[in-house]
Amino acid sequence: MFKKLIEKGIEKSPWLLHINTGSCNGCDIELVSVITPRYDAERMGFKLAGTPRHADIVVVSGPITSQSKERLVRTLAQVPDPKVVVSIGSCPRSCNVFHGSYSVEGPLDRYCDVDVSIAGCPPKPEAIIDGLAKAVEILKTKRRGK
Amino acid sequence: MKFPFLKEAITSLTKKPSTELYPLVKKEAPEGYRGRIKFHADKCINCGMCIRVCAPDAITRTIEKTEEGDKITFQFYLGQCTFCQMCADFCAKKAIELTKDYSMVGTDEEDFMVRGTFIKKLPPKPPVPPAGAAPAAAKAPAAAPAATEKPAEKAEDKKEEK
Amino acid sequence: MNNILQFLFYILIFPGFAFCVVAGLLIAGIDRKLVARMQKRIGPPILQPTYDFLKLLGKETIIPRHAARKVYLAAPVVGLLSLVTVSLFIPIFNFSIFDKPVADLIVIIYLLTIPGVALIIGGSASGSPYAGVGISREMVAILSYELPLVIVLLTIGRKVGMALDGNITFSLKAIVDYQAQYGPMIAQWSMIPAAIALLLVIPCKVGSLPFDIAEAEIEICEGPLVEYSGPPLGIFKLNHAIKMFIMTSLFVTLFLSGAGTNFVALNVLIQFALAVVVTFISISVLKAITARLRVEQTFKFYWTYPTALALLSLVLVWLGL
Amino acid sequence: MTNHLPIIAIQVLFLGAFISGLVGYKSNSLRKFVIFLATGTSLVLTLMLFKPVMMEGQIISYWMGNWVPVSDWAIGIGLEVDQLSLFFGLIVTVTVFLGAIYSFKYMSKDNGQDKYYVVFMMLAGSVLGFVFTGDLFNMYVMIEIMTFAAVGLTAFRNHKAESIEAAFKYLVVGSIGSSLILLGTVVMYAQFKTLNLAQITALLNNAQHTPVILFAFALMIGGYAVKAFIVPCHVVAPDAYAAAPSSVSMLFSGIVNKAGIYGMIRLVFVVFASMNLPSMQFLLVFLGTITMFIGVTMALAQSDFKRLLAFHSISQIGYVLTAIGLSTILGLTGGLYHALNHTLFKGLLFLCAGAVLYSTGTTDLNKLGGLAKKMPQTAGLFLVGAFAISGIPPFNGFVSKWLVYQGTFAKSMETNNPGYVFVTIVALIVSVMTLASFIKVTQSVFFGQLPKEFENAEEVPLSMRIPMWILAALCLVAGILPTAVIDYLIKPAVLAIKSAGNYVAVMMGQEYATKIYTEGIAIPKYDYAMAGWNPTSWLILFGVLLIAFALVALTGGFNPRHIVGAENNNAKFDVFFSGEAAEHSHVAGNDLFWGLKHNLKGYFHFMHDVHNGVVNDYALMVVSTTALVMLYLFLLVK
Repeated sequence: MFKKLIEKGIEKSPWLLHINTGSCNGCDIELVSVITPRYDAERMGFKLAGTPRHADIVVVSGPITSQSKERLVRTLAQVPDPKVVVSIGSCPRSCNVFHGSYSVEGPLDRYCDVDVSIAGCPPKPEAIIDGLAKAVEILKTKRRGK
Repeated sequence: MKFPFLKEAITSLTKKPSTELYPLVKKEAPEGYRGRIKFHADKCINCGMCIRVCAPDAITRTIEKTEEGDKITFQFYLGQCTFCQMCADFCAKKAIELTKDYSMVGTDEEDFMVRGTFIKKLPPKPPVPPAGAAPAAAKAPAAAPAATEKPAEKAEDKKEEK
Repeated sequence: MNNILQFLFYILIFPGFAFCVVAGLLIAGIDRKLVARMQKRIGPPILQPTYDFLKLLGKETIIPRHAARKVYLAAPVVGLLSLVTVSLFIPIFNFSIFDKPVADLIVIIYLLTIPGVALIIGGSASGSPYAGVGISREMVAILSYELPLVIVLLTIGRKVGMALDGNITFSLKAIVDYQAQYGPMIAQWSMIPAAIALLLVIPCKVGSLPFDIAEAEIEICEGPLVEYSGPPLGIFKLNHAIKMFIMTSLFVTLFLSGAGTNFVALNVLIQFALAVVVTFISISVLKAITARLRVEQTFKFYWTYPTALALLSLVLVWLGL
Repeated sequence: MTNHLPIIAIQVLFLGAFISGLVGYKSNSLRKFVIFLATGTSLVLTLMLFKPVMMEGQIISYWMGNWVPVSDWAIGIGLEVDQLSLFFGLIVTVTVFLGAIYSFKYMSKDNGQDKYYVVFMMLAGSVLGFVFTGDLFNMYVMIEIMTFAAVGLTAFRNHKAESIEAAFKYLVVGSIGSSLILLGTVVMYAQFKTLNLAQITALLNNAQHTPVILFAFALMIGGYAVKAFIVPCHVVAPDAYAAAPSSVSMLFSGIVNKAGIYGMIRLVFVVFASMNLPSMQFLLVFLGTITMFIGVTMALAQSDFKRLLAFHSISQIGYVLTAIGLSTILGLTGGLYHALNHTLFKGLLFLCAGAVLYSTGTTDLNKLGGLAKKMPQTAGLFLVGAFAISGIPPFNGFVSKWLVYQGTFAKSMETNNPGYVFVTIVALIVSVMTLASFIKVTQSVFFGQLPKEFENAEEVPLSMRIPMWILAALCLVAGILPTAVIDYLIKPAVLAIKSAGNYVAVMMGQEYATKIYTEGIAIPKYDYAMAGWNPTSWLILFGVLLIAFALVALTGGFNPRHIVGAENNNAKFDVFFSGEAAEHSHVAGNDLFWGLKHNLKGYFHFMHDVHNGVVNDYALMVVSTTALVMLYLFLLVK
């Protein structure tokens, strides 16, 4: 029963950590708009956490610039299990227009397993909500698999 | 001390919230939204203009030689796309369309691929020229649409991911 | 044996641990919902804090390399224990588990500092520089609100003491008896400034928005909580929720109490309902309409407006009004 | 037999000084043995006095050389141990015993240890003599020995410039204090032709407070204010406390300023019997309130561990003085309780500071950090001390502070004087500020990141930890058994303060006393009972809750599987620093609380200017304080 309760909790209260790895801020703004009154992701329990230690879902935006690579890897390591990595926008998926640049070391899946990707440049808030919902499902299966 | 939003906060308590219940109530994207790419392989003439204008190199083209002709596959990788609509704008045949479908969520690369395949028939071998060259030249344009008819049927099996 | 069982019931179920947890999580949920509604949002379900807590129980606990392990893990539990202990001492109308007075207002105030201190010590033990900034802010916040809080309590002590036997009293039971006799404390106009001052103290005490300088998640990554994860973090969040309930419940006991009804359950319900109202007035509204203050602004605010209000009340009471 | 115990207890200490000086330079262990034996014997002897004095209510008088009073006129030097004396005597012997044990290892890195122990024992013996004596001039002699021993110990680590400087300041200001006391004693002798405290008490009981007596009184208050480091005579204390070895700082805060407080109590309550005058009460409460406030705010601004503790000593003495200034039973109980507690927790804290100094070689808050990993026991003990001094239940500081608040507020209800409410408010705020500055120490010494240079720091040896453990245990005991402490220690002492007649009767004989106190010797009533705070039941609650928590933990609430250790070299266990590599990024002590300092910067600048380190100014402060007290007494005390 205890396990079921915890699963319920995990389903209902995923906390996000947003890492910007050199994004143009388009995706960041869309992500923030998800918690505005219009979309209000808090009604599904989403909350932006301030530190990786509190997070369940890591949302990465931006191509991984060489400056941010090290920080990204370290921060990702600091998130407690179970965790899900969500890439938001085209940049972490493939570096988008920046690919091939001398200062970009993406894409993200070089450094960790990306569980869910949300495409769009930037994705619409609705798409982000869809992606996060999918991430929660994966989070649940990860918790069960443990 | 001023609390400029006190009144608004209290009055909002009794009003309906302005939140959209997105996952429950589906929502249409606004007119002109540039979402998931739809590729009409039947219209494509393999001019390659889209590839040339694509800034992030999201469009790849593979050409296989088959007996029937060149089997050409256009692949749009949504994970690399900026959704700038350049390709659609530059497409002379309007074979590329950016739909209003915004929900592009996937767990692996395949979820973000939009592909379209068509076979570009080799130009028919010039038959033994009949009496005059002029009628043959006049016939060829007429045959060309007929030649593209066939691959269009084959293009039905192009992958159209949701 | 029967006594011990009764005692255990008090501690573990009502009005101790279980009741506190349920009431605290409910109040925290209601608060979040109210704030959301005031911002024209739908807001999380009322059970959201419960879900958060359950989730955190299932997460991994990471102890950073620089942390002092034992203190780091013990701090949240100590904070929770002191809060549960406080809940035993607060009478709910005429219901109190002790016949004799065991602890008075000053004891409660000191016990209520322990969760703050536990947060500080825990954050400090985590070894993070963000926590260092956070604990300094938390400590300045404690320093800020303690002055008006103390004056408010002295005012109440004076008021009740003068009415009962001319002697000083900080006994909560005496305060409730006084209110049963003369009507709720807030009905006396000389106490209204003190009540307002206490209402202003509550948000800082529970660390809610205009004064949540210590746990500013944007600037300093939640301050003392920056390194906490999993169950200890869950217990800190629980502490936060329980503190909300206990502070508002204390306000109800100090200012809105009275004889109550003959049924304990009904009394508890009334107390809870009043606590929700107090939460709404003092926590939710402020949270919905204000932005975070800086630490020195908080300090200045508390040592001016609420202190002045509390002093006004004290002077009025001293003049016998 | 019991009559001889006090003098033996004193002499054992002085003998210890003498013998350790004689044999000490030969062998380390022999010297340690002598010191241990002397301090231990002294402790046992004072403990043996506990039963007859505290429990049976005897007052022990002893005439040196059997020079008993002749025809009601005291000529010899007398020792008189009443409950108040024994209360302070116990504080002294316990502190000295623990300090001596601590010194064995702590001082082992210094040279000249034989001299150290001589002066150490002189200090101990003089304070014990001071509290046991019944003779005004003897009081002066003892406090003079104490001052010079303290100066010598302050300068003990004379390879450091600060030590010499501090000792010089202490010498100057301390000598001024001693001279004031001496002058007061001389004037008293000129008036009464006797030096026996009991007889002066008796003679003063019927005499008018003539200007000469007030003059002497003011001089003595000024002198003892210097000895107790009461603001504004406190200025040398921080330097001295910080420069002296920690075992000596513990003695300073544990017994040296207690001696000043004892002198004050003895004078204002017993000898001059002046404390039923509201103006005297006001004087002491006023001095106490500014002492505690200025002490704690100065402590907030310090960046040296021991200086900070020194300012806290001043602040806590302010509590004691405020509480005894109330002159009610409740106030006296609170004051004496706090004096006891102050010895316990401040001793513990100074020993912790010593332990930090011993293993790292510095007490600078801006340099230290993260020592909890290297010195877990010291860190834990320090937390006990810090919580105790900040008044966090269930430690002892809470009980006594609570009594002080109750006392001041009850006084305001009694006298209808709003000023006392102000004192209550200040006392509570000071308590929070105390907590704040100890949070600062905790953060900057024991928690946070460990600087590279202290990576090899080690836990201090066992013989240094034992006194700390004992003090911590006493802190807890005094916190959870306040009723017992009050019944057996505080209550008799409070009654002794209140019954000057008894004091006279024992020393000078019952007949003499009845002759003087014609309307009968007043028998004080102890009308206070701990009601609002019952820590034992509270502790039971705490225990039950703890067990409940353990059960939850066992059944899987905190699954231990999830608690991951931090030993390997994984980035996961780095401190989160926004993704940066965890370089040394410890928030130093000076940077904490800028929000507070920023708002009160006018006050802090003023305080900074006042504590300028110029000895001339300090001497001026002491003298002008005495002058002001004198003026006050002349104008207001009738």
